[in-house]
Amino acid sequence: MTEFLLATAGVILFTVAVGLVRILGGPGDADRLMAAQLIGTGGIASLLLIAVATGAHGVEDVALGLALLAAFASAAFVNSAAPAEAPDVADGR
Amino acid sequence: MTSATLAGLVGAALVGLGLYGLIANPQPLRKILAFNLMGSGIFLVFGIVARKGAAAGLQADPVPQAMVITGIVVAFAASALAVALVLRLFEDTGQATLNPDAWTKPPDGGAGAE
Amino acid sequence: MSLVVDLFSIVAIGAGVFFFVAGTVGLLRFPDALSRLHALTKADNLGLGLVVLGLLPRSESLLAALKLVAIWALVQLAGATAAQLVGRAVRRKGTAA
Amino acid sequence: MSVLQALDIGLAFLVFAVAAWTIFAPGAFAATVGYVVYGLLLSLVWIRLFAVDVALTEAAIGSGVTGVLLIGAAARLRAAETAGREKSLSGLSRLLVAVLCVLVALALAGVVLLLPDQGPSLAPQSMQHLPETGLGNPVTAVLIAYRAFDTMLEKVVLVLAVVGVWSLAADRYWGGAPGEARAQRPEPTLAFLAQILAPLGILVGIHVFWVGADAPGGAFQGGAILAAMWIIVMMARLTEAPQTKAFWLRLALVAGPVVFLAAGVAGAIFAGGFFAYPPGFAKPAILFIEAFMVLSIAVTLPMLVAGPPRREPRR
Repeated sequence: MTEFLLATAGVILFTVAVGLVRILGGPGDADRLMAAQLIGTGGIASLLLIAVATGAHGVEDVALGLALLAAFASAAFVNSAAPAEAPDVADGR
Repeated sequence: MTSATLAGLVGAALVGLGLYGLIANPQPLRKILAFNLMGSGIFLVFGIVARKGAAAGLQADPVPQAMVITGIVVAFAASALAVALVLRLFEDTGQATLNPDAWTKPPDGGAGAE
Repeated sequence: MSLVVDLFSIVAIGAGVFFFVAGTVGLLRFPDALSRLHALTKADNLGLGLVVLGLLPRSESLLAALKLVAIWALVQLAGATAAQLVGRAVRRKGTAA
Repeated sequence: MSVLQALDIGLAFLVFAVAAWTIFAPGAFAATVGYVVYGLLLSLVWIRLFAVDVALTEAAIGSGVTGVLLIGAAARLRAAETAGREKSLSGLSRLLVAVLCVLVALALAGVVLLLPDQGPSLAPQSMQHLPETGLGNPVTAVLIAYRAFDTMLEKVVLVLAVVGVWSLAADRYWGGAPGEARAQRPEPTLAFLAQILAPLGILVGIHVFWVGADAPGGAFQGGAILAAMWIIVMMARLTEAPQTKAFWLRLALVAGPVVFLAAGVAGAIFAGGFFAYPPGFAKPAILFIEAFMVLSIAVTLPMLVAGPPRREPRR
């Protein structure tokens, strides 16, 4: 069973890696932000699988912290990019 | 090769990568990224010292772990100060470059009309 | 009993992996940012949900199990809102350009 | 074992590849997103080293809060991506730098390979005195008891960083609030996210702090999660950033180090040593100090992310 959990963690990490190759390169910022989202879900899944397989304790809290912060990259981007991009602000000056 | 040694080798490689980025990347923000990368590489090398100090029923020596935790927080504080400096430079000159020749050009309005 | 639990875990986690793979395939194949966003945030969240489901019977305590469910719920929330935020940014850029 | 080894090698390769991306990516924004991904992968590596406390710190601060800081900066500096204005290194010096860095990395790798399998360890001593602190988590014991002085000074560093950031403000803004001068419309999706996330996150943050006495967690990690919640509430414009001259804010910033230092001095008077805790009373004292540290961290990190004051102070 341990091997199965580790192998699935490996497969998920591999799909994350393939996805990263595709989206980190862009073309747009949206694609790149998806990378943060992708590693959020895939990373948490493999984190939990590895923790159960290797018997590391207290890992749920690490995953919980990561899950809480999963949307922060996108939020920070929207927050900082909005004033420069929104047409009404750009034209208003 | 144990997983600890492997992690240590990754740490060594990260230090090399970070050092290269710190020297070769001209943009200040990229330098901050590279510096953080280098720092985390050092933390990892220290982390395997912790892992190799597993004893007394613990899976890793707690003293290096505590120091790495302290280090991560201090690295964040330093990054925040550095980012604030870069943003201030950008506000004053309209550029975010360490090349003083570029500062003399008039701000191109990138910062808005502050 | 443990065989049943193992079987349950294998089926659920295996299905979860399938959705992760499906999400990545969507990421690779879909032509524009919005549909890639769709593939990513739907399939991967389902995949994580199934992995969590498969790990539930193995958790050490009720609190740990509750945390696992909370993790999934939070990632669901993050995926949904991030998709909204990024999607809107894409659209705004599209009309402004 | 072999599956685990394969997984470790795969993970190591992935970490290295993402790190290389953050260095060599064509644009600053792409590099920054790469750094966020890298931070999350690092917490996986820390789990593999069985350093769960560090993994939690890396997840909350290294990836989460640093990610907000750097992505915010990268998005704002977008207008300043000055291709051609930079003094780039010539090809030859680039090569020399690369050689130097490879040598440094190789030397470090050599040190790593030469390490003995069973290194020197302070783990036995840490465990031996653990009952005296009343704690169950040796990492917390190192942070707040054995090496308390380090941790206290580190809190001082955080305060100094805030002073440094604030002092970058223009004179007329001194004492005012950080953030953009113009009130922006709140993004409804972001407000929705913050409204649900913040209560849950506050719960998790306090939980992480509380279990830190006996399990992975502690003041840094719990405080960082609380800080992240304040950051998301401010980003969603559900609340304004406070004026930097506000007395409560300044009090909260220094509460952690001040209480810590006071406890250290009290130890010198009552327990026979600077930062010594009275026997039998160690755990309550530690939790008391930690509670103020959580408060200070939860206030300091958002102030560092928010940056210098950008508005004139209101009366």
